[in-house]
Amino acid sequence: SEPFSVKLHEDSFRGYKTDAPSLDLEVTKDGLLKMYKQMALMRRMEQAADSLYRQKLIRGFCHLTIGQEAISVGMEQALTRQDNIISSYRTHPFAVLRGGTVVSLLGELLGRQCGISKGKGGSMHVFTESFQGGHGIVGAQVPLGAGLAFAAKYQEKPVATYTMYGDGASNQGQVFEAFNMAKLWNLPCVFVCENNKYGMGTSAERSSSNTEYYTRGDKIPGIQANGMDILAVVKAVQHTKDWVVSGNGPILLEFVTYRYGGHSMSDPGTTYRTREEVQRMRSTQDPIRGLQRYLEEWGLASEEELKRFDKDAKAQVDQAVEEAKASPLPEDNELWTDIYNKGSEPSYIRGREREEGHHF
Amino acid sequence: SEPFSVKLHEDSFRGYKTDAPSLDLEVTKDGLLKMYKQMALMRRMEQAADSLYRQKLIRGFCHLTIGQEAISVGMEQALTRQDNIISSYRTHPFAVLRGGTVVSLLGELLGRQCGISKGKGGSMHVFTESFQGGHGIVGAQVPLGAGLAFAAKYQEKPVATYTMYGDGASNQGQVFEAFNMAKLWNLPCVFVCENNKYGMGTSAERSSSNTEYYTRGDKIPGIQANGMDILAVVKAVQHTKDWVVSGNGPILLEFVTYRYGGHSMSDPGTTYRTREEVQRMRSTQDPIRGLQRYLEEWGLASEEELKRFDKDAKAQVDQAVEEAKASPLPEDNELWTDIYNKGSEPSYIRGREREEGHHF
Amino acid sequence: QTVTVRDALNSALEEEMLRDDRVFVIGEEVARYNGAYKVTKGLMDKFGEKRVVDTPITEMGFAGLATGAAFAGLRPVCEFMTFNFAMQAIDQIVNSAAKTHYMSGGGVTCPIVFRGPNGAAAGVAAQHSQDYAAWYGSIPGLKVVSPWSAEDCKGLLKAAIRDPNPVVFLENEMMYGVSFPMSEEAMSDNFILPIGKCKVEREGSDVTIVAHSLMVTRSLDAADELAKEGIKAEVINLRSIRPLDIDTIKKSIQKTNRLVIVEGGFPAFGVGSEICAQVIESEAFDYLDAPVERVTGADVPTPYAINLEARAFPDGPVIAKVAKRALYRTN
Amino acid sequence: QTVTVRDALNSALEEEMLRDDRVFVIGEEVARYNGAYKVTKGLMDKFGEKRVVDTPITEMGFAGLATGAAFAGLRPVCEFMTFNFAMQAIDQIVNSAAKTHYMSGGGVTCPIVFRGPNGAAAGVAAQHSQDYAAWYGSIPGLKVVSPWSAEDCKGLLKAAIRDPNPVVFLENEMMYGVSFPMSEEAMSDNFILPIGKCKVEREGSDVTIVAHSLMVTRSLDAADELAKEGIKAEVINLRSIRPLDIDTIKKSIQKTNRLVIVEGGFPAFGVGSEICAQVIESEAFDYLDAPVERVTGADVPTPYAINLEARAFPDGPVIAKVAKRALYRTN
Ligand SMILES: Cc1ncc(C[n+]2csc(CCOP(=O)(O)OP(=O)(O)O)c2C)c(N)n1
Ligand SMILES: Cc1ncc(C[n+]2csc(CCOP(=O)(O)OP(=O)(O)O)c2C)c(N)n1
Ligand SMILES: [Mg+2]
Ligand SMILES: [Mg+2]
Repeated sequence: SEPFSVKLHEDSFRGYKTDAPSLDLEVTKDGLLKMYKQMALMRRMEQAADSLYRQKLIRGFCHLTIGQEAISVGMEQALTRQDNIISSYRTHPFAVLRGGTVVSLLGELLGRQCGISKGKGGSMHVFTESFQGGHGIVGAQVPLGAGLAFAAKYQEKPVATYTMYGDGASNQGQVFEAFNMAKLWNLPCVFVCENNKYGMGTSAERSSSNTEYYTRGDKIPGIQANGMDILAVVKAVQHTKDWVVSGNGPILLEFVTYRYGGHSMSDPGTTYRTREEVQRMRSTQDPIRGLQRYLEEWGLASEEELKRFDKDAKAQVDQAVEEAKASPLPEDNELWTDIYNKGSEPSYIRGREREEGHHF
Repeated sequence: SEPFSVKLHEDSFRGYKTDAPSLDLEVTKDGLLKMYKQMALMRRMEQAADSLYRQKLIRGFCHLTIGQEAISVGMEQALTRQDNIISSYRTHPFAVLRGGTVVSLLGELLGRQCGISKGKGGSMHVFTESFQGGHGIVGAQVPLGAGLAFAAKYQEKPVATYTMYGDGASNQGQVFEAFNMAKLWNLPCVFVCENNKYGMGTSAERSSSNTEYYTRGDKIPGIQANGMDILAVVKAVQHTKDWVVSGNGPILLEFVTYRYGGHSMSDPGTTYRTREEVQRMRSTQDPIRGLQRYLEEWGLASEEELKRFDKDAKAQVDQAVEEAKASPLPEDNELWTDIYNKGSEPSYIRGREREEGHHF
Repeated sequence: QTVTVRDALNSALEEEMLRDDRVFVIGEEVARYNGAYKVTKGLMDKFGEKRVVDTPITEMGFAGLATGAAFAGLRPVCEFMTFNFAMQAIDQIVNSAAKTHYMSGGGVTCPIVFRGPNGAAAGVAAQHSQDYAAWYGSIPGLKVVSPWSAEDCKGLLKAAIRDPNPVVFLENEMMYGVSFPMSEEAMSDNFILPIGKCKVEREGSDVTIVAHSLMVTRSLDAADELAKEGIKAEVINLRSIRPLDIDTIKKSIQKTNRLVIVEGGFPAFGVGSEICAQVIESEAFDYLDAPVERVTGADVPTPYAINLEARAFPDGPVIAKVAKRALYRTN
Repeated sequence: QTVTVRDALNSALEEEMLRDDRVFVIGEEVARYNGAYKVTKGLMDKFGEKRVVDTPITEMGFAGLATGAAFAGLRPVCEFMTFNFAMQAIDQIVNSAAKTHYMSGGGVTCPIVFRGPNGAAAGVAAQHSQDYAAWYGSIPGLKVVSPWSAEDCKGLLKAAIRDPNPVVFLENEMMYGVSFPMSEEAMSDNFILPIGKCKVEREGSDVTIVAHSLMVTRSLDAADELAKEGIKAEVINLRSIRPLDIDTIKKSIQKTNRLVIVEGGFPAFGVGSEICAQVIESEAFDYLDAPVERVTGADVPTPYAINLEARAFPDGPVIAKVAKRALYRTN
């Protein structure tokens, strides 16, 4: 469909040591509808995960992105599969959008053969060719991301690496170490802080002496963008990709966003913030409803059409749940594989006692 | 002797998010002479260490402070023994000035009983009641120092903690972690960067994307001071102590200084910088000669008197060398003690094989 | 009276904080959130935010800060949300906390407790499941405790807090909710267990099973199973990893002539390896009627899928099987 | 032809960098300074600063960066100035490098070498002297190499660089300057030694001495001393810590019936403990005519003073003494 220009809300961006992106964005009807559908699908998928967890079919930790969908979907819209994204453990949508499927994602949460990591990684550890995980140690993914950018520069690939972390993670020392190396070596890395206001039960103000995360790169410029408005996300990503691919070195990008649910499934999410706060964010800032308003305002889709998309998403997820559930558990033999690369294993891996184990 | 006011050089300080200290400093003749003598003594002591190392009487690593004496001596002048100083491995003068003796310091380098750590720590690990070491892992002392400040605040003691690190160390993530906690919790901590331009063979520009170390605390204000002018050091320390003790929270203090020698004894120190650079610093910036110029200008001491102080320092160090050399090696039994606090040891500590070891 | 492991830990903290105002708790989510696993529940309300300190997510930083505070005479209890995250801080624990007393010739003292859950929880996969007992256990200057029961937790945590040395205190998330009977004595304010002593949890004459933490439960399960076949297993709860109470183990071997060591960590260079070596190089060697057996976590990164995970950690049946092998009772 | 360990390492790096332009070296002072211990000497001149990268002092950061680069298909050789400093980065080595292949179901591959001197050098005291062989050796997903001779260094470093898995390569500062004869074959560009195999450095029939790294030298010293008394010691150079070549050790025990394990690390939960346990739980148990003996670093933080330091690490005489004890030849 035809591209057309829209004007973003004037509060969409702030800049630090650089100009904020312009408020003009080129969009297409198809692109907008696609993003709507993707956000609807991601939310449904996360809701399904929520309910599978409550049915005790998902184990351990499970961190949902409900409320933050504009970020993954908007980023995917603005990037190519050659670009890299790496993040922590709140990453289900990235894996699906960048090469996975809802079935493979839910299958992973269920620990099944069809899982995107063959059931070996679980909720926190999902990967695709263009989404490098999926990491459980807060902050550790940031130097890893700088390394992806280092490799891209080394290999002279004109791609951007988006290295993501939370407001809580932003205080980890290795984040600053990565900033420093990226700036020294002019790496094509966008450091993305998903500021959803809390790291577990700790509000940003209590964890971070500076809560303007886009200004924490010292000599690295930064952009703050409204992470609840998917168009602002798209624009900010286009802008920062352009920045790093043009050889300007690293840049910081803070998305101001909000998680509706608890930190993980064991956290009700209401002891350290008020229910009113959550309710207010849901009703005034929701990224899906926000895009709906744009679509309706611009006459690109009617409420009924959008409802139908929602229904389609639900149906797709429901079916994916069934497919994933139907997938068997991994074969027992999978205990021993993928520890070392095929063909390079030690001759023997020991099990729980000397007679258990596996010979290669 | 009578206090009088002097005016510091106008380039002595720079401020970040705070005013630079005023250029007025109150001094006394006695105070100035004392600092002269201490700097002379420290330099002689380090020169003695250098020669003992060359005689193979000192083993392993030995990091000298020659060229940087204004910092330790100036800090000691401006602080009390209740204040804390903690630093890394280039710290011989602190240990002597804050409770140790030249004999105990040299004895430690020689690994003797009279050593300040009983010969167990060596050059990098020297401690006194008011100097908390003496740490070998670059950067690790910075959170430790924040902890000393935390304890002072917890115990409501009106003291300052000076937490020191180098230009190279400044890029360690835990330095930023400590900054963040100190700012969040308003700790009475002065973070001191001894910027001597190099971390081993790496110049500041190659290690640090921002070489204005006093500006790297984000929301923490900072002061830069000329670390080659002992009067600027004294003033900067008075100013920052006052700042933290008055409850203003942490502050950064960068001393711009220079090491004349190599990083450690195995580094000639001339492969990554020119001989001319070193020579120029020695001849134009030397802190001892700088204080000498003040003293002569103000008519407080003649060249002959100062020469006599130098000779006294030499004599004192020569004698300390003899005393330290005369001290025996630790008793073999010291292998087992001071691992755990007396009375709380395990019943047995194993040696190299099952029949070696020690019963408590 | 029964008490959960969680509550026992909580009482130990509360009692020691009441007893000594130098004791404070520091870590992620310990204060307002009441602890990620609620071990510190209520402490902030009782002692205020001065003594129960929420930190940013900066393990290396706050472990170092707590260590510095210990140098200055406070008695920090530094909580790691899990010991997996303490790996980021391990340099501070080993190089700053454990070694400084020695390096300073006894001048600097470091009375600190590093505590938190260690080893695998259920379904948390490879990065959140490691057991660090052997790593910390190898470090001179540290004491390392791995309690099992509520009594262990109460008595050993109090001992750890009072100890003038750095102590690594390895809890287990899967034990937090488990209840144990507690004696009158163990309920008292002054109940202290000595660090460095095992406890024989079940007496037996046929085979000695040594375990720590959650694996004591699994070993008792095995002992129950063995009892059905008339085999009397002695189950020893190690309690302390460093020092290691090898004497109690050797005494048991003199009686049973068989040793099975059970742990939840990786097999190589583990707790079982060390106990085996110490037994072998001692006079107990002569009492052994069968090779020492080790039952451990499998030598694999912890898998997420439930069936694979089950095969990655010891359970009653595998322990019983190995114990029978040590008795030459395999089929 | 004799070659120093340092030069052997240097050639291995140079040859692999010539062979594969994905290989690059990263670490502190590796480029312009030519390496703190000159292992990377000349590489920057030959390959430029793109492929020989000086880092700031940020171990966790550059180890993570190198790991990320490996995820992206490069083949980083990440130098730690010493492995003591790698403790700050150990989370990246263990949780990011070693476990990601498994956690991703084989999707992510991490071909990286972490190398640098391990264990004690002379006179560097407690914080700079630790031996990490057992720690890394316990981690599934890693391979861990601890070479001794110039030939080991050349062949194993090349193998490590070509290995598709993360490899921890533990050098020893005191060996860098030591010269060894090198065969024509070992001098060639394509000389690769298999990771996971021991080498019998000296054959003997009376007692087996197993050692790694510098301790191979000390064990050969002991063997010389023993030979004077007519005792023929077989000395096995372990070369690889993970996988551990237990078969070669067992074969030797079948001949000698006696085992002494020598290492420079702390005794508890060490390399010796694991070898002892694996021997005991195998059929080799039956061949042993004496308890397995471990000679290790003393269980103390490394002291600075020369006399204390000497008593903290194994030397020829103590190894010989223990070997004789294993032969019941003690006075
Ligand atoms: C090193 C480390 N410390 C602690 C944790 C436990 N933890 C997991 S998520 C989390 C909060 C992170 O908050 P933030 O970075 O804001 O991300 P968000 O969950 O809000 O997306 C914590 C403390 C961990 N996984 N790793
Ligand atoms: C964590 C760690 N990494 C590396 C080293 C090795 N090292 C010792 S001193 C040093 C340079 C430090 O430079 P700087 O902080 O500027 O202090 P300076 O030596 O100039 O006083 C290095 C790399 C170490 N001791 N610890
Ligand atoms: Mg957050
Ligand atoms: Mg420096």
